[in-house]
Amino acid sequence: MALLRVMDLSVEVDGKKVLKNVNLSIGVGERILLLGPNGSGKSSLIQTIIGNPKYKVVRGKIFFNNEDITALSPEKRVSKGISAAFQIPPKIKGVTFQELIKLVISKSGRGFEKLEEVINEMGVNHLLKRDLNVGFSGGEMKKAELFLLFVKKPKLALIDEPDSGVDVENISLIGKMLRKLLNLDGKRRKNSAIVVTHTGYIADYIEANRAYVMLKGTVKCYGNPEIILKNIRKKGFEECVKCEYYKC
Amino acid sequence: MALLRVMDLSVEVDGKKVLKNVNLSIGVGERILLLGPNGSGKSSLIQTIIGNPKYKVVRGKIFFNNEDITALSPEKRVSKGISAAFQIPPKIKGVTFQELIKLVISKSGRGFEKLEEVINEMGVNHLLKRDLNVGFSGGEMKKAELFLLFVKKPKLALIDEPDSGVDVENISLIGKMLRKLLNLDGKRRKNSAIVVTHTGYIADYIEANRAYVMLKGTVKCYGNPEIILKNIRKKGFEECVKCEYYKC
Amino acid sequence: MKNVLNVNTTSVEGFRRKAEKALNKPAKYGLDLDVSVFQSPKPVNKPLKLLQGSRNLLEKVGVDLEEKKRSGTYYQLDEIVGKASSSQPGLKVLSLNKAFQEGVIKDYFHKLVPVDKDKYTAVAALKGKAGYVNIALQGERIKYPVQTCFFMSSPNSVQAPHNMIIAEENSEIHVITGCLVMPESVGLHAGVTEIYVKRRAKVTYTMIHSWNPETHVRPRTGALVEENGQLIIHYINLTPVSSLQTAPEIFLKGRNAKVHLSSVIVSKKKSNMDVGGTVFLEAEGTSAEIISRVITKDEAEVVTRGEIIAKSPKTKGHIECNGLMLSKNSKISTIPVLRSESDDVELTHEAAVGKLKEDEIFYLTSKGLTRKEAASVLVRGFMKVKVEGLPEILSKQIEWAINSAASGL
Amino acid sequence: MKNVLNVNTTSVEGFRRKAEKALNKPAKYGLDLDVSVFQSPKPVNKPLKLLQGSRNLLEKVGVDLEEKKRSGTYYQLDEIVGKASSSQPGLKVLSLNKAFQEGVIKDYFHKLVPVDKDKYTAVAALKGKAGYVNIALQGERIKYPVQTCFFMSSPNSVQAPHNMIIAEENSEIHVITGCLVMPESVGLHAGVTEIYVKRRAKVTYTMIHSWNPETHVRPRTGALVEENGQLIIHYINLTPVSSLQTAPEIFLKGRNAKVHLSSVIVSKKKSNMDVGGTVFLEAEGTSAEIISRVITKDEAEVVTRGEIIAKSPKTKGHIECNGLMLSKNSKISTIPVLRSESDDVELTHEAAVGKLKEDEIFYLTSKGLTRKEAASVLVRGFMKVKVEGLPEILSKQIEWAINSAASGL
Repeated sequence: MALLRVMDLSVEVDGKKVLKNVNLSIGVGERILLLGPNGSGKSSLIQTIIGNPKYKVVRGKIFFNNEDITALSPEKRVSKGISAAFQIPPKIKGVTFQELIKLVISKSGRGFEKLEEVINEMGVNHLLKRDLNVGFSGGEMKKAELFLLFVKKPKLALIDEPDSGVDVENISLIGKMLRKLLNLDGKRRKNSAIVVTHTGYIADYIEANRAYVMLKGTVKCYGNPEIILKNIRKKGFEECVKCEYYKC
Repeated sequence: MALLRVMDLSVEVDGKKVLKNVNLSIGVGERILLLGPNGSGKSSLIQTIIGNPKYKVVRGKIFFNNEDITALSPEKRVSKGISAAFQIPPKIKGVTFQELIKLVISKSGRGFEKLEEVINEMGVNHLLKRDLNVGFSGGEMKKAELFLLFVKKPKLALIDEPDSGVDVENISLIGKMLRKLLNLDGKRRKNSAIVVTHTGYIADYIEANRAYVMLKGTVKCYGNPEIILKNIRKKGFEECVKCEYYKC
Repeated sequence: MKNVLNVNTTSVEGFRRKAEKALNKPAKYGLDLDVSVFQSPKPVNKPLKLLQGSRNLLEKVGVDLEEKKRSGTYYQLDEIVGKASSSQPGLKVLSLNKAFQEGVIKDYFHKLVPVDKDKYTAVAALKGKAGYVNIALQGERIKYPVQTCFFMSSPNSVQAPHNMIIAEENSEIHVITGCLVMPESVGLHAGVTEIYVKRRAKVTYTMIHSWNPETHVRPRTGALVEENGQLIIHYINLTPVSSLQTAPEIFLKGRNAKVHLSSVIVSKKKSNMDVGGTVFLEAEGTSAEIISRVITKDEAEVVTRGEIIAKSPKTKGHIECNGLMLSKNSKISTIPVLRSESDDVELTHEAAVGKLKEDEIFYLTSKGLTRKEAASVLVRGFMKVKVEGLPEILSKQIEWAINSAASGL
Repeated sequence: MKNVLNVNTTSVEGFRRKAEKALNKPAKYGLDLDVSVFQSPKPVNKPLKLLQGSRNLLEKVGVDLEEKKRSGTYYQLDEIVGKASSSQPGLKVLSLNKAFQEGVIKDYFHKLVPVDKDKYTAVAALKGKAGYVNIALQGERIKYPVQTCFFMSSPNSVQAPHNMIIAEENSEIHVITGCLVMPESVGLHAGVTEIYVKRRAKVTYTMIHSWNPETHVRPRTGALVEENGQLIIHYINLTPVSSLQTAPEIFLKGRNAKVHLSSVIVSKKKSNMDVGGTVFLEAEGTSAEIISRVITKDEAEVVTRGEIIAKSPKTKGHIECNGLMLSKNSKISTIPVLRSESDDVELTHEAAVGKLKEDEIFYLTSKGLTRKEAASVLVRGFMKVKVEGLPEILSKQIEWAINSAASGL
């Protein structure tokens, strides 16, 4: 069963088209990689799925659990089980990371067990009293976003470039956070996620079922993540999508 | 013969010690990796070698070609054959990348053959008319710095984190730029370089002779780059330097 | 003990003459008022009862009647000094009258705020009564704040205390001042405050004001900071006022002296406010920071000013003015002034006026908050100014005041 | 054809009366001058010879005597109109007198700059002579700039032309004005300029001034921009002056009208300058940008002002003031004003005053430049203001002027 289905989606920002006829679906327990160069529409797709009002859907639909969510507010989508970790979250002065964690937990209507333990494990302790993302390094910003996902435990996690601007030590930490978040080492069913990556470094960790390649606002092809990543590394994106085997 | 020899170097910035009793040397034609976590002193060492006046040498000496250069101005060091690519170069409004290229070439006293060809090859064409580093992406900043090194053709290149904030396509491009810069595929003698890296991604390209690991302002150990990188990836920096085999 | 006192009986005749000449001199900024309509207040009946009946209001402006975690207390009802006491040996908390009697302030009185600065200092000198004098003796670090409180209850009257804070060398003192007005009363508050920070001393001066829509407020503050001294002034106004104009003048006279001046202004209804501050960097290594956060609602109008004048080398100054407009009929102006008279300076300024940012609201809704919750989180965050060096107890007090104000927006 | 004309013979008696009443009205900003000491200039001998002898100076301020790549030329020596001609059918370049005769400006004259604004507009109206009127006809996009030049040579005189630029709907016009003074002469330049940008029209107005240390300059400029119109004013002053004060007032009256106002000021010797500009955002979607770059040397003193008043929703404004001090005896003040009278606005301001940044100098020396070369590169870079929409030919002219000024620093 498809958990999320994006059908023929075209999207505009300030009257400029950023997505064109995008089709994509992800099943329960699946993880997909979204690959593509800068400006290819990866982040636009994430923003549209989570419901950023700047991204106007001019055509097509988004279904989550077979329900049309195209017109829902972001907080409604969150309450249905979608959550996103942003590539570049805004810096918000005067609001600490800790305050936001508390708010997110209180909104989810249930407590969060072993919060302190998880805070230590994820290495976000030193960020708690700081203003949200203000002066955070690349890696700290990613960790904070992932931690908030963790608190939320969504059915579908949208994770935008968890590995960009992150150093070698933290890549593996973030990889481990992702595995835990997606329940990849547990016995229960794995969680679903769409993971955007530029670098592919994080790919090893998430055991993706498929990789989609985006170019110029649309999904060009999809297929085996390892083969596609190898091709991109060798030939670049433009060449990669010329490959006949994985046309959409 | 050692091209550069750093002897018992201690350095302060605004009265705060940033380097303590650092020893390091690099031979003609050698390339070394400088590894270590944030704040371990890697960039401080690069800044001190190139002659940043903020970095006050309070102990020890730097020799280049057996000449004591500890007290020379940056431009004198450059004229002797040292050049640096900065991790985060300043953004300078009103001065275009192109203008700086011209100035650097004119100062080197000789022309630069096939400039346009190299510009195209390095993919910095679109940066030429833009203000230096203003609005450059991580990758663009690195490319611009490396291009300026290229124009300079130094005997010793100091390259600070060429791979941080760079996406997968550009890592390989930057790797290729580095190989060309260091003459790794040519028949003549290879050029010398100190390459700082956080992530290690660039390590594959530069065929380093040794890796040095820095921690808390000093060089802790050095040895085979591959083994050291592997250890760091597995155990982190703190654990890695506990290893008995590579003590300084 | 009769606590009604008149400053002028103890000051020289010269002050009175100067003041009389300045009675028609308008202030540089702010709405011009006819000060002749305000009278000396009538005596209050049962002042203690009045105070205790206003416990909630007092708490809001940081006054703790039990004096827990306070090193001293001064309070004044209209013209009556209710209390002036210190619980610390190194700290003097005196009424102005007492301080004159003890001879401890004659070198300081009206040295920083001229009596003829404008009609408000003039009316303060001629009609004003009482005020506090807080002195931290040499080397004494007074841990808990001194709390001071001015309560206005008599209609159509002027309350104009003359206050002084003197921190001797190497001392530290925290003063928290709450000013409030009985809801029904119209009046003019025009206090004079002079602050002396000696070498290596530190003064923090926190004002939390709760006026009413009929009050006019014209405080006049001057401060002098000596070598390695540090002054923090944090001003918070959370309730509507008829008109308010204040612009402390701070002179950094000694090397490496520092000042931080911040204002958090919530302006509602038809409030007219003009809030600023001028810092003179008069010695090498001095630095100043002027921060303001202004929120307007309804038909309020606020002008924020800030002025840093660098007269010496190796000086630094930064002004930051942020305005958040929560109604389309309110008005905000920011007028920062940077002036350099030396080349080796770093003066910067940033300002932004507008409404809540859509991308921030969206971000918070994408974490599950409703738009309204997101807006409220952002408004509260907007009002928070980080003040390095403020004791925990004061930071908490301020946070509490801000949260209570934000919840009404 | 006798070109000496007096504006006032063609204007109604009302202007004269108003002007006479304002002769003692000081300007809001800047040094106050006694305007009675300046006389109408004496006639010039051999004006053309004088012009041709000043070819180098003229080039510096953007005047090309060969008129290559120019669509029209106006020049004036003291009170004499030397030339007023257009080489384009869609463009009129007239002397003010001629424009009155043709009846094309009566609806515009003194509508944006009141004749009694201050003593300088008054003296301009009473003693001033001539001026240009440049009109781009409807739908005409005039590719090359109109060059205009004011040359002062007669000592102790006042030069006060009244200029107008009118861009009819859908038209585009570029005007470049060079003002210069013979080195030996003392005088007052107090020109009035009124600019009308109609719907969807675009005007760029570039001034490059080369005064001398004895000149006083008080230009008075007003502009009105209609729906989707665009105005760019770029002011460059590169030489010392005795005193200068200017602050154009720009009214964005039509939806989505835009203005960019920038000033590059190099102030040397004992120059006293006060340079600003006020923009009124009076319609939805209007936006303004005010940029200034000030370099001071010697004992020069510069005040930069900028004011954006947002009166409508969906408006944007940005002020940026950067000051670079190259001597410790010079002075820079920045006084930006942002005022919002609507909540849906984005007003921002940034300012920085100081000396060259050590990290940037180091960076350039680490690329092989000497400290001196690095400083010179940074000074040149500091003066460059990116002005979107300025034609290449003007950008080049400005760059050339800036480079020649920077090389003297």
